[in-house]
Amino acid sequence: MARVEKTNKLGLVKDDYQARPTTLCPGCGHNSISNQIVQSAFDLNIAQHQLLKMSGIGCSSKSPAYFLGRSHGFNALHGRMPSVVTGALMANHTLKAIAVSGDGDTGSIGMGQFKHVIRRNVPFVYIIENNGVYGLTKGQFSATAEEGLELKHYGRNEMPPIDLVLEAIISGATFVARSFSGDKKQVQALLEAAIAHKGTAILDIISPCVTFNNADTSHHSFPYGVKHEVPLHEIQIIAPDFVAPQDEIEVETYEDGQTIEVSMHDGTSVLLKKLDKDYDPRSKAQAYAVLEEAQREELFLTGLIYYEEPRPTLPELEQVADTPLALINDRPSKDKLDDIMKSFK
Amino acid sequence: MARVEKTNKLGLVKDDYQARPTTLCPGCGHNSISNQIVQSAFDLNIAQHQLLKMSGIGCSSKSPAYFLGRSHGFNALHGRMPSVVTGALMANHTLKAIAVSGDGDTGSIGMGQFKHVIRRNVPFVYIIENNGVYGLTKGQFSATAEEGLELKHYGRNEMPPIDLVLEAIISGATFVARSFSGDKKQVQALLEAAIAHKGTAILDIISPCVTFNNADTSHHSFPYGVKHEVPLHEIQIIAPDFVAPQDEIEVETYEDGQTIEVSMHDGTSVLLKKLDKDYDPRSKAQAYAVLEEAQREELFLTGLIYYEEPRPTLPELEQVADTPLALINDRPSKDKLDDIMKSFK
Amino acid sequence: MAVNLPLEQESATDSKPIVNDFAFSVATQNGSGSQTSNAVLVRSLFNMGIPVNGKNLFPSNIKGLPTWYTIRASKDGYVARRFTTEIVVAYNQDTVTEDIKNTPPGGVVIYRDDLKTPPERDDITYYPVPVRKLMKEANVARAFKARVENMTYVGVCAQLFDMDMDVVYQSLLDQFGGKEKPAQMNMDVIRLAYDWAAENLIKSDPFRFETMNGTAGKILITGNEAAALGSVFGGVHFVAWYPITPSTSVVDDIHKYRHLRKDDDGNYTLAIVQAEDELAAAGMIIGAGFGGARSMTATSGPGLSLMSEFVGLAYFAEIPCVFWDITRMGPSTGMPTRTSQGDLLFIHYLGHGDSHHIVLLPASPEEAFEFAWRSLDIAEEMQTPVFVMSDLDLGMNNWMADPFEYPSEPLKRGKVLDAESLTKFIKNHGKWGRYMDVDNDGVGYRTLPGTDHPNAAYFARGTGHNEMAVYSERSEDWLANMNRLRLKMETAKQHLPQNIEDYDANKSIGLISFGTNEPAMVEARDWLKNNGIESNYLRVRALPLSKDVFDFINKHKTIYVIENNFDGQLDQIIHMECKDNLTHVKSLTLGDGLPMTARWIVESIEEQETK
Amino acid sequence: MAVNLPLEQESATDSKPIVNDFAFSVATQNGSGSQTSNAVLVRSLFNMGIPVNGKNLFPSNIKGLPTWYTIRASKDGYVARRFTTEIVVAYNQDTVTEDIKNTPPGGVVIYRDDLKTPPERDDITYYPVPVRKLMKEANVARAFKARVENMTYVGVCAQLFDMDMDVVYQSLLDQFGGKEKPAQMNMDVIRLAYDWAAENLIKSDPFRFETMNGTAGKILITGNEAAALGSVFGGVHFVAWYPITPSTSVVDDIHKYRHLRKDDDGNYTLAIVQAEDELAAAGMIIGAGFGGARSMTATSGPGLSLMSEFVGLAYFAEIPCVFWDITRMGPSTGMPTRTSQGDLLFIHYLGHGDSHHIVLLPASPEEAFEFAWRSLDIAEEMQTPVFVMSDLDLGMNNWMADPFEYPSEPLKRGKVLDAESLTKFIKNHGKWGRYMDVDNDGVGYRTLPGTDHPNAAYFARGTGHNEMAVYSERSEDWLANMNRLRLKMETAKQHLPQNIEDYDANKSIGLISFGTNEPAMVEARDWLKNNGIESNYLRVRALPLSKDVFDFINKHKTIYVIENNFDGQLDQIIHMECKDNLTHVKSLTLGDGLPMTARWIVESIEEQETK
Ligand SMILES: Cc1ncc(C[n+]2csc(CCOP(=O)(O)OP(=O)(O)O)c2C)c(N)n1
Ligand SMILES: Cc1ncc(C[n+]2csc(CCOP(=O)(O)OP(=O)(O)O)c2C)c(N)n1
Ligand code: SF4
Ligand code: SF4
Ligand SMILES: [Mg+2]
Ligand SMILES: [Mg+2]
Repeated sequence: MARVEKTNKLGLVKDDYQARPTTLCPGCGHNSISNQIVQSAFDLNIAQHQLLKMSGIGCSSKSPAYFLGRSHGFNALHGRMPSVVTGALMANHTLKAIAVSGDGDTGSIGMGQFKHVIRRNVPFVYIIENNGVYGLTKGQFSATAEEGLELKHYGRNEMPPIDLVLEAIISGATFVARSFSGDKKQVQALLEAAIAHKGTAILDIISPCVTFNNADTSHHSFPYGVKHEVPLHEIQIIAPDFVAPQDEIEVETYEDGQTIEVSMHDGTSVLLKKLDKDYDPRSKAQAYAVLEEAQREELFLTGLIYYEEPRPTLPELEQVADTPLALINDRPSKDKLDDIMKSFK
Repeated sequence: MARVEKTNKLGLVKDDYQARPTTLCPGCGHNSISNQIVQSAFDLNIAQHQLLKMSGIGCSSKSPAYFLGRSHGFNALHGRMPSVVTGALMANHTLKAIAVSGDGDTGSIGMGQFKHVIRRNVPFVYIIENNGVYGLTKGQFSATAEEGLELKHYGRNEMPPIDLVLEAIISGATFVARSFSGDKKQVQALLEAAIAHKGTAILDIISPCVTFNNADTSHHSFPYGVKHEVPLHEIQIIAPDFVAPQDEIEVETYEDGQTIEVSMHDGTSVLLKKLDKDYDPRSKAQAYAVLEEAQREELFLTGLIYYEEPRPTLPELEQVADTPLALINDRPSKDKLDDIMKSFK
Repeated sequence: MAVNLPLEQESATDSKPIVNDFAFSVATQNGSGSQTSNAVLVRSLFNMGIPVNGKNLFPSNIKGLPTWYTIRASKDGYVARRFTTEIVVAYNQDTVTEDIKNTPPGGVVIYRDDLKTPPERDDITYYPVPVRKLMKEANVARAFKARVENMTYVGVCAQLFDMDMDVVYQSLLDQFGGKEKPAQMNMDVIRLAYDWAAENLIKSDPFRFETMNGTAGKILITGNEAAALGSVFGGVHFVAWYPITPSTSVVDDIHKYRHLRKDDDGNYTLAIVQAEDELAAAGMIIGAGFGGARSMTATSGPGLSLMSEFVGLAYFAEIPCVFWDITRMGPSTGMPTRTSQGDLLFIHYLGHGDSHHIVLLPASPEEAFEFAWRSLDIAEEMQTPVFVMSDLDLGMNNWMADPFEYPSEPLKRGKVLDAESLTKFIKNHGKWGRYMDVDNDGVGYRTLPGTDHPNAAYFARGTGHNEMAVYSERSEDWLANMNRLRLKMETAKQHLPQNIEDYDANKSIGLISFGTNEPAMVEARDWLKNNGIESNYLRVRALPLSKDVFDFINKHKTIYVIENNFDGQLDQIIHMECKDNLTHVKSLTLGDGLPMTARWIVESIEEQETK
Repeated sequence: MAVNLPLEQESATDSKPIVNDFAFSVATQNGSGSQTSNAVLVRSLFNMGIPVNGKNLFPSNIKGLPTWYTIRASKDGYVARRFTTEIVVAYNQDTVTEDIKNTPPGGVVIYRDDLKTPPERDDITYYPVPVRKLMKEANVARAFKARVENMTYVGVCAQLFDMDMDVVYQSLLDQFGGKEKPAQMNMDVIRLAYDWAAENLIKSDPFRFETMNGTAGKILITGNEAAALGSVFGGVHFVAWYPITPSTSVVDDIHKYRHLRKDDDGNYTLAIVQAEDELAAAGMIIGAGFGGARSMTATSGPGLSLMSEFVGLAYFAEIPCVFWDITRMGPSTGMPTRTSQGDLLFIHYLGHGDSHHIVLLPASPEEAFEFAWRSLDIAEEMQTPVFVMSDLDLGMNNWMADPFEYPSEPLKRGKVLDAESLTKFIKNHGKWGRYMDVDNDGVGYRTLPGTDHPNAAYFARGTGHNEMAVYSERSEDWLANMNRLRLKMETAKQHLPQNIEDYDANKSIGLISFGTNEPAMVEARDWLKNNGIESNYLRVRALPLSKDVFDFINKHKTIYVIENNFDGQLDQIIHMECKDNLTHVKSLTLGDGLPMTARWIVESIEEQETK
């Protein structure tokens, strides 16, 4: 913090990637994620005007006001961010978008849009800041709360949790990861890969609500996450024009046969160092199996769960012009209208 | 048809289970399903006043007007049948309900309610009459249409299809089947098991739209279904107080080791005679695997895909009184109010 | 236009020939192919130069239920729905009894001879058609027989009422997009029936057609196709939608003309997305509007209800986007295939909290086209959602129209700052804030995402905000914003289509109406005049109401507000917005699901005036 | 009540003691525990017999943003929000400058001595409180220190303004549900501050409290809790909801009292389901209403917008169910923690097509309780959705009230036929149809699913239907149904809470208002009277408007319609529904997010009257 101010390739300091001060609770997991977004954007030399920040409604969805102050943003409606992102990116498909949602915003009211935006493969980073509760409305169970969770005002949760990673995969997402807001290194690596991905990239990040759901035993609490997180792999991103600033991880430390290299469309490589499991995120069958096991055994597995060579994105399918639609300023000619009118006579 | 009118245990003839004449297109798959519902209700000696018919909006959703004329029914809103069923069954949890939806009704506008009604385990039979198109609005692609399907007015479908069976399983459904409206025997067996099931029972029945999506190559067409259907098993239902009227299938014909017996809560047995695959519907991992394979290989597998001993239903979780709530006619006593008022002084 | 009253109330039993001034009702089954035969009838009359309308009264069903098609020919150019139809074509067993019962005295019934018909009436003329026999003779492949059966009544009508067979063939060709093979197959059946009728039927009714010059230069088109064309020529970039009757063909037709929006690389400058529901469709066009695209959707009542929350967001975050409501009969799912003007009040104030929306009210295909491109301009100029409320009658029926005029101006994109003009703005005003009102017209300057300027970004939101678009819970900020929005709506009035007024200071009765009541209004005024009741007329073309409406009201002794909904919603809006003494304003409403007729207007006003 | 004007406009600089007639504003941080300290202050005054209100002005945030709490003590029983607050407790660095600026001359500022404050004003009295020092001395475990800091101002106020310390302790105990340990811990801090103030502060302001007898028999309760109790005592069976501020505590409190709805087996006769969104919540209560249960939901603007389509279905299929709208500030997400009456117009006509809804408008906890149980009766009697529109001010603030009266009648379940009565009905009327209007009141007889009778079943739907509930597209059926629904709304008026009128034929000014403006209206009328402007008053308690409103309007020379929204929505509804000459009806609106004050009303009317 007290270091000399470092500038990135755009000549910006990290502070230039900040925005208004957070109004979330001190210690809220969402704040760490905002910080990771700032860090990643700085590291990746992102030109902020080429990025959109989008969100729904919730504590999580407030957070885009607290990062990337030079990016256009839209704090939309509860559960409806995906449709708004879709439209915004159709208006200008040359932009990137980072969207933030909550588990209530995505898993409850937003379930339909979540599934369908993935199906359309709208190219953006979809972050779910998952805390198992409705923070902003003061601590009701969300649809990702584990069965048996007890909360102060709302008693015991009797419903089985929704697994948003599994949901994303079966909806056709080509980049799906789970992480933990306390695991900054992993969050940042995944973020960087997700931004490079050409398609909907889903990041389900367990992000504790320190005010309403932070008991040691709660599956979405900070202590639980620290204690139980099992990363499937260590992740290192090797971008064609980018060297990761965290010099702690070195490519060489990964031994042969111990890594999986996932090459992305834009030349970025995601290097996964196997840890506990012999897990290849490029197999849907393995993904189903490992998630089924995680669910059954209540394991908190993190990492890049599923990756697939991306399908065409929605703007591609629609054969959208290279120039952003927003900047097209013409109408068909008068001749064309006259011809059509003749056909009606 | 020209037989002597048979009566069931309630002294009713099959005709007593009919309702208004169908206004769907002649040959529509939905009509066969209506007929199977009539047949099953007759066979199962169902007292129609103990059953609810519910639906959303669509050709499929119109069909409850064409069966079980002595049951109360509610033709609700597009995509919103699940919530209406939930309320109706909470008002009177002693009733059974058969609900009909379409692939548009469930997979598009209704995705959220579909997932959440399953999560709550509202005990009813949820039939999706799946034809890959919007029938009533004249032939747009639905979310279950296969990639590459070509339709007269709407060109080529570029989106991957949603698999509603997979969706149902990951949402926590405890009875999930797929069938084909042309396979009357199987539809009827599944219906009977589903009615006996204590929990949300999902039947995804491919039900051709002969007007808008019936080309030989279309995955939801009649010719395709007839040609490609691969039943996972033959099904026979043995109810404690019921002998199946289709005497063609006999229990004895199933050899040892060739059958799986799934015992249901109310004493009904579902006997599955293995066919091609060695498939046990009581394994979620197997269900994922077989559905993943079906998707990858474009197989049309039918049968009981997943079964699980049912979790508590929503009325049970809510500890609802034995008497239907609708019939409770009292308020708390005056003493209680006075006590409470004292506490506010 | 010469005042020549329709014969609705007279009986047609005298033998004087009635030429080019009567109506048909064709009763068939939905999905039986009668759409084509009816279209051929309409187009043939049109091509004979006879002013005509055709209105489809169809069930919410794909195949098999009764459907009626009414065709009116009017040498005087009246194209409103006719209350009575002199010629009844009864081709449906399910309705034949009622169809014959509804035939006016002196009328004609043309019916399939294999229908069981009620006992014969002696005040009408019957012409049975031996459909089966004719079809047996017809040289048509088995698979097609059912589909072309209905051509038999075309042939019979052509013979009985003197239609030009060349014109009929030409109309068939048009109908099949110039493809001769199917046209010929159908023509054979028509010819067969025509010849049979010539030999076997004895003409004993007074009705006939005669070529005239009443449609020269005109086109026949549906309002939905006009809306689609207007949108494409209005430079729309992005359409998101969810299918719903009767709006579906708006987007289908945009698809049809999408090829007009290709750039030099052959890529599209117009994208169309079928959303998973109306909430998503609304969200998408709002996102696109925020992103700087001209965006629109088309829906009907139920979809509109679902969009309520999003419309409130667009209003409050000030996002340009266009909503077409092709109204059908509500409340609720209602009658999806019947027309109505019942969403007016709901649209105008759509959303919780204090909100108001611009609503354009087209009355014809010309206006559907014009309002389509203008709505995109207005939305961007006013930075707000704009609604266009058409209806099933305009949207799905073919209307006679003048060829559309090419938009007179280039696209108006409203106040958008690019990097350069933003720099200038900041220089002039010290700073830029998304909702600063430097022009005192209530409209701020916006920037688009992607603008390469360190100060270009802002955070759009539906929450309370100050002029810098920063979240605020301060009462002053809230009120300042609401006051600016009110001013903006005032400004908007200058950008909206002007109302159309026919005023003469000598008349004390004023009629106010809007939308597709127009043809009935025109006819009814002539009729009333003939009956001694003269009236002025103002047709409202946009909400919020402008001052001329209130002036018009104040200049009359009696005002009738005439509309096709149950509650009299325009009348309600007038009362809400004009706080003058309105005791002389009377509401006349219908709302039976059908297009309005002149007769109903005339009767309603006469009843009031003679009270 | 003696007319004794509030001192709002006078300065309080003279030294005459001001007793039980001034207001506090306490500025703290959200989430800092100030809810408890403020509640203790309010409850202590209440327990001293002083009429009091407490209003929480909090941000849409969980922790850390500025929040204000205003407390008004009024010996005359005025419980409206006060425009000015004489005593300012400034405990928040972020707002201290503005808080001090807003203190009226003669006022008092009590502030944490570690805040950076602006230069001292000499027209107000300052009392610094050494919070850190006191907390160091306090015998409180480290973990709790931050949470009890705010008790220091309670102690200081108690000392400065003469509050009874036994009463304060009792209030603390109440606050902690009788638990002595936390009460004692907090009391220690209060006592410490109290003693410190006694020794160190020199009282130099005129404000003080004195025990009186103004709250005997009263209770203090929020409107949401009253609504919850009313619903539970109204026999509600089924609640479905989705959390949204400020309605959440309605359902939380129903949960709290759910134990009152157990049967002999210990099972519940009331089920509560948290839905996945408001669409589902609406669908569930409609399903439950259809199934025969008394059902309800609670929501606010955005949720209401989402429910639009379902509300239309309930209206048209005639399903009983109750919707509570605890309004907050819209349009859109707006200001979730600010109050408003801005949903009135939207609710009353909610849904596309021609629809209208019953809306009850409670003004007090007593009415929230009563309308809660009555709404369930009305919904079942009228077979239609019933809305209760409360607001954040009533819903989330503590109000003084009389203890609630136990419902005087047994549950009214409306016209429901069981198997036996259905047989009788068929005998009498030849047949039974769900929508037959045999009583000529527009209300049919319904059967519940589960009724063991071969003719009991019907098919509910949102599509057009005839009286047998069979699908119909006939205009006659549609119009008959719409006319019956209109008649039903007329019938409903007799079942709704009557408006409350204070009328005297000698007065020519009439005031009309509704809901939580009531306390400000009461105070303003006294104030106006004192200033020579006498007025009559009608408080609307339900929509659709009944005839007495129009009679009241017609009996006055000037009418003011006073409401807390931007557009004057009640005024708009009056204009829509009453077609008399209304040029003398004037709309006064506020809509700044805060509860209405008497001062604003007085000023607004005086401005008009002196024009
Ligand atoms: C339509 C609508 N319904 C309800 C709300 C109230 N609301 C605001 S945030 C929220 C839940 C947020 O939960 P989540 O998405 O998990 O975000 P978190 O606060 O936990 O980060 C709800 C229900 C709303 N704003 N809009
Ligand atoms: C809110 C709303 N949007 C759109 C419609 C129009 N609509 C009626 S049915 C339907 C699709 C039905 O498709 P599906 O559920 O697959 O049923 P099918 O007709 O194919 O059996 C649509 C979009 C509607 N009734 N309500
Ligand atoms: S309430 Fe929970 S989710 Fe919301 S800001 Fe506080 S800690 Fe974060
Ligand atoms: S359109 Fe298709 S789905 Fe609808 S009734 Fe006809 S065949 Fe069935
Ligand atoms: Mg959450
Ligand atoms: Mg379908």
